[in-house]
Amino acid sequence: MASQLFKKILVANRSEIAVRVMRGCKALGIPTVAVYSEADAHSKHRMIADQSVLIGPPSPRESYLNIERIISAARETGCDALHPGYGFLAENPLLPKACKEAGIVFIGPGADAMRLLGNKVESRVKMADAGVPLIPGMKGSSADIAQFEKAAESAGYPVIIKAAAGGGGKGMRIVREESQLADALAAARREAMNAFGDDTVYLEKYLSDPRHIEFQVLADHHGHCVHLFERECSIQRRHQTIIEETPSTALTDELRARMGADAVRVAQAAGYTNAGTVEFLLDKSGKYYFLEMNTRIQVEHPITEMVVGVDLVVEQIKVAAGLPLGDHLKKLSQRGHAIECRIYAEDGENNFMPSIGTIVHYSEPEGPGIRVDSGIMAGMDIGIHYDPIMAKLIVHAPDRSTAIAKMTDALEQYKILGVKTSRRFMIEVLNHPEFVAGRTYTSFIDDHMSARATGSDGHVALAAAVASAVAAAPVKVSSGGSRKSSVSPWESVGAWQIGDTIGE
Amino acid sequence: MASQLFKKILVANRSEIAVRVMRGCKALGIPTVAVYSEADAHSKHRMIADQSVLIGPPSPRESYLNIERIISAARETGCDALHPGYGFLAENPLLPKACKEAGIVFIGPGADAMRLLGNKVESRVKMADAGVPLIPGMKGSSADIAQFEKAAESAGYPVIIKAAAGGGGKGMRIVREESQLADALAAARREAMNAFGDDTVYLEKYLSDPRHIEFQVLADHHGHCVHLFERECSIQRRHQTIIEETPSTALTDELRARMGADAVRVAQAAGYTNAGTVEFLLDKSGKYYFLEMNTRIQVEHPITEMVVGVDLVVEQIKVAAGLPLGDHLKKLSQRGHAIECRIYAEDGENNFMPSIGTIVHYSEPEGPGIRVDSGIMAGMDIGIHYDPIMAKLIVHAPDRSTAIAKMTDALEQYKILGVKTSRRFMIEVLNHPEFVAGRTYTSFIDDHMSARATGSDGHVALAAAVASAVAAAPVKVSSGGSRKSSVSPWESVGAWQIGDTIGE
Amino acid sequence: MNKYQFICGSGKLDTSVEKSGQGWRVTIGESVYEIDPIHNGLFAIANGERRLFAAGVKHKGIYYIDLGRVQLELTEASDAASIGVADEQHKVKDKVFAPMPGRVVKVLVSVCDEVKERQQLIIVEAMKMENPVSAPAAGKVKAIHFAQGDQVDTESPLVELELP
Amino acid sequence: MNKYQFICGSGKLDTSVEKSGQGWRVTIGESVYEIDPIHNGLFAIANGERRLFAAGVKHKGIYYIDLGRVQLELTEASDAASIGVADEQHKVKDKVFAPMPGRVVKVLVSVCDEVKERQQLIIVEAMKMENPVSAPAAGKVKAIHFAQGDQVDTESPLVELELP
Repeated sequence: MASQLFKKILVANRSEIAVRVMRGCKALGIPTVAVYSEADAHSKHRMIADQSVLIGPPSPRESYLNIERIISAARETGCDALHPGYGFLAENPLLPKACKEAGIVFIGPGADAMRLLGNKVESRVKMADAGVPLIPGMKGSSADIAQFEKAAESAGYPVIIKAAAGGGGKGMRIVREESQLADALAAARREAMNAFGDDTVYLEKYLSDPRHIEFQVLADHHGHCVHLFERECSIQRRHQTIIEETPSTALTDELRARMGADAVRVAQAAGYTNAGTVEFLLDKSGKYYFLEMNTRIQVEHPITEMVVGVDLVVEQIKVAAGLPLGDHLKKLSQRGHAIECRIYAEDGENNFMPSIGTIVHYSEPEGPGIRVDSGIMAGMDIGIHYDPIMAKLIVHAPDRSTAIAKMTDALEQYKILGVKTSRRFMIEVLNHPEFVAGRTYTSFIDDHMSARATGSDGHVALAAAVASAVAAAPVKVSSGGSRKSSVSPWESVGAWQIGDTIGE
Repeated sequence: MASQLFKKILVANRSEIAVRVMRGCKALGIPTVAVYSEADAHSKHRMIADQSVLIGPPSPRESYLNIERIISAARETGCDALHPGYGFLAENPLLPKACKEAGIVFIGPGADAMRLLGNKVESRVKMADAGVPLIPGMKGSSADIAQFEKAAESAGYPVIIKAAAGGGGKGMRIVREESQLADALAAARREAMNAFGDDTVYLEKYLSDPRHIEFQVLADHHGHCVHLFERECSIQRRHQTIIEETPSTALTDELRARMGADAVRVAQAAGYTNAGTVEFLLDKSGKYYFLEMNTRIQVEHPITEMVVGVDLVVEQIKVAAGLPLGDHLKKLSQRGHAIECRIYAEDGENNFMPSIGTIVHYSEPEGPGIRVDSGIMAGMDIGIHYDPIMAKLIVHAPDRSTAIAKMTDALEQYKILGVKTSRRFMIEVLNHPEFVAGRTYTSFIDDHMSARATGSDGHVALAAAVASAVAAAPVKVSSGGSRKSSVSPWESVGAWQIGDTIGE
Repeated sequence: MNKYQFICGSGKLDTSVEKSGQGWRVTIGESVYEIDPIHNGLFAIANGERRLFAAGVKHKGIYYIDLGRVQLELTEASDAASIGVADEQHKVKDKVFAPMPGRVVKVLVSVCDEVKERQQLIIVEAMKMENPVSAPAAGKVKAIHFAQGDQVDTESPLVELELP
Repeated sequence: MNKYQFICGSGKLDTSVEKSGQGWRVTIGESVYEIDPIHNGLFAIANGERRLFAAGVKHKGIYYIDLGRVQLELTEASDAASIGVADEQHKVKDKVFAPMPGRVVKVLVSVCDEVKERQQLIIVEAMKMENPVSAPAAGKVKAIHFAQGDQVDTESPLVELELP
């Protein structure tokens, strides 16, 4: 049975993705081990693991990026497999290498495929050879600014600078004229170094208003590779998606089939195994270009799971255990429409400025077709050490307009207090006539959302009314018992336990 | 767009099904009106509705069964449609009749089809004519015990007495020998009168160890009728299911196709529209018999939604609005495996004795493929007035063994304190070797679960450790501010707000 | 350090609690449990390598504890008397109570009947179901306080038995 | 009946609260809100026909309120001074603070520079992102208290401006 796949799996990550991976392990009956930094002693991913190991101080370099410490945690606890999640070490080829040396199965691609695809420069060359369409730009990187200037001129401004080791918008800069090039190059290198420990960057033509379309692929160790259709990730701020959906409104069945076939071609050209994502840009004329392949489970994988009906983490584990792709992966279809909203600790009313603080209230939305993948709980501190993603809200509905209505309802139901989020901003994006019409592209937010009204005067009276009820609610302290201090959370709150008189 | 279907929908029910129906309305952008009894002023279904109307005292007869009051609530609030949920008036033909007279669309079948199918005796005759296989038994009911004795003799003991207006195990009695017949008849009549206001009962042959298999059907007002595959509801206590799953391990594709076609035949013979469920008993030889058709949305509808990928409440509303069945309903397939566990307020360790009390802690399980349809919140009182169903836990996974593991995990994650439930009992059923092997039938619990050990000695020390932490946690009362009583829930609890000293 | 004595069923357990980081260290005999309160009654427990997610709440003197698979109710020995909880072994078995408020739909025994342990005595209807009330021990029916049709609560005994 | 005065942004609101059933009736001007506490900071609000589900919590003197689409933070006027919250219209705009602790990766202005409202002054890296810190109003840079590479918190001003 399934429980024989692995004895125990170490999840080398934190927050929502660590929690989600552990749920996949549980569904296969496999015990899990969490690793955590000193800042995460009270984190949700630690709480739900069967075991946990402290791996170091808050700084990622000394904890979640510390390969040696993570491998030894896996050894100490008797793990025979390791899942990297996304971010941190997920796309660092040294991790699968270290796993191999330690006799631990890495749940992800091999180090060679990861190294190739992780280098955006090398992989461009490889994919050009495989006949996959590419955006015009530099063939390789360079330390010389003159090379960048030349390439920019030949591709034509605007151009974009990207980190070779990059992803998620970090180390990325759009350059609209030559005078900005030097500054942008320096900033991109600095960010790339901070984010990936590697400041190699390259340059491409910047497409105007493209859609970002990616294909999920899954490849086993027996030569089978399938794609699980597309995700559209066009709604971006800071070059990072905040709303994803599938199916894309831009794809015809014919275009979907061609792009899917190219996605499989990319994976096969790279000798890829396990789950991965092939990213394309799609321009207005229906031409598409290979952007990069992400060699990890993606933040937005749940929308594929809901529409295609697979559990990608379960499939990752099965592939890593050496099983061939199951029959259910050979007759895949898309059913209904799914949308994901990323819940970051950031202020949607103030330029997405990161927000830190304590979560003083937390309650999740619920209902059919609503899924929350979260890494937080009431009482947690959101600090400065890690990526500000707190949770992902995913809805699935029969069609796109129902999915939009359901997501709107779910975002309104979702209560998070103490740190700021972009919930209101995302509700407004989802209900913007251009979004409803399916006309999404990567500059959507800049073009359509910058002039939005953010007033809330109509709500202040309502808020004051609720605050009054909060202020008026008296404490009920336990009356009996020998220990006057024994008041459980329950005894101090609750609609049915309010005293007869108010305050003073 | 979808929001044009109805102006406003009144949900003539309470608890989890009222909540779930309202979620379906929200997904279509339709505002909802809750009705509630005096006992339900703080109920969840009232809280999430856009409007609510008090319809009477706690007694169902004076509130949720009061057609006149419900219709006038719909009129007062400007509703143009009404959804009955399940139970209460859901299968009472007087409700669609009253709706029609008031110019309100009833979201369910027509009164005639409902009346026919609601009468188990008449519908048996009709379905016999339509060529649907039936269990041997009485052709009609009778007030005369001699008729029951005669029918029992001809069918052969054991026999079963059922309420003509029945469903859900109420007014049902198995009779193994003639000497028990009179008592059983009286008890069944009494229960039927209490539950349905009609004490008509009839008698059938009792099949030994059958499986209970039902088919979901959906029929529009344009002559289209489809089935959405089966649900197996064999795990029963008190003749009422507590665990349901789909697909059934007992059906081959061929048998599934035959039964599905017969289900559609039943619906068509009855002139049925909207969502309904055709119930069959399946014996060990693969023979199946029509049992009854339920003319409502079923408690267990979510497992169909997860495996077939439809939203049945959304489809019900569309059908009621006069739309033809959508194209997505014409190419249906089953994907993965779903299980539902019903969370009743009853003691799984003590013969499923109903349990009343206040819910002093409530936290729901979460994760991919886990769905909770609940009608409760922390702080609610579970009283004696209504059916003790509190929530339904549904999981969806690629295959049956993964679904069992996921449900086990979800039941363990699900925390409900203050009233008893059968969570532990259900975990043990799900992991019983006979269940794992798929050998389920209606007497499964009697045969396999009666000798289970229910000790918990190994857990007492753990429980005492947690209790110690509860006892030791001091209150932190707000220190500042002008109002000494202003302590929010937050300020008295939380891992990060514990004082420095303990107790006394 | 705080010390508690808890009663669970027929057993008693002594615990001692001290603060440990942001949570508690509880010692019971040889076993040590590290307990982190999370929020709103949820706790993470570590006992050696084992970790568990639990819920615990005190309500009207009873500690309700959910350990995932098993739910238990405990009382503090010092509270037990005042809130009317007796040790299991001393529980009075000669009075039979309804499990919940409801209506008597059938009385199955008469005064002076000899009854066996678990024999059904009375059927109470509540929550739309018929719930049998059984004898907690073998004995002889001494008194029946309600008749068919009566509304009953959980406070007054339905039946009194004379135990052998 | 209790009376409160709340500050939200630049506005002030007077409310009066009285008990109503199991919840509260709040009056603000002509409007009446019926508020039912549910549990753990959740509230159901009715204002005439409208119903709304909200969350509200007081934490360190601030009332955090979630109304579904909109989240707001309020303070009681009587608390405002003691917890250091000033009315919006009197907010000091001549000191610029970091929005969160982090590291200065770039200083974009020099002392004596004239800056426009919203002009970027300093870039602080935190949470793996570069976050620009902008001028709250037009003015002249009077002092810069941190240099590239410095760790900064949210308590000490990064930049001081001379407002016209």
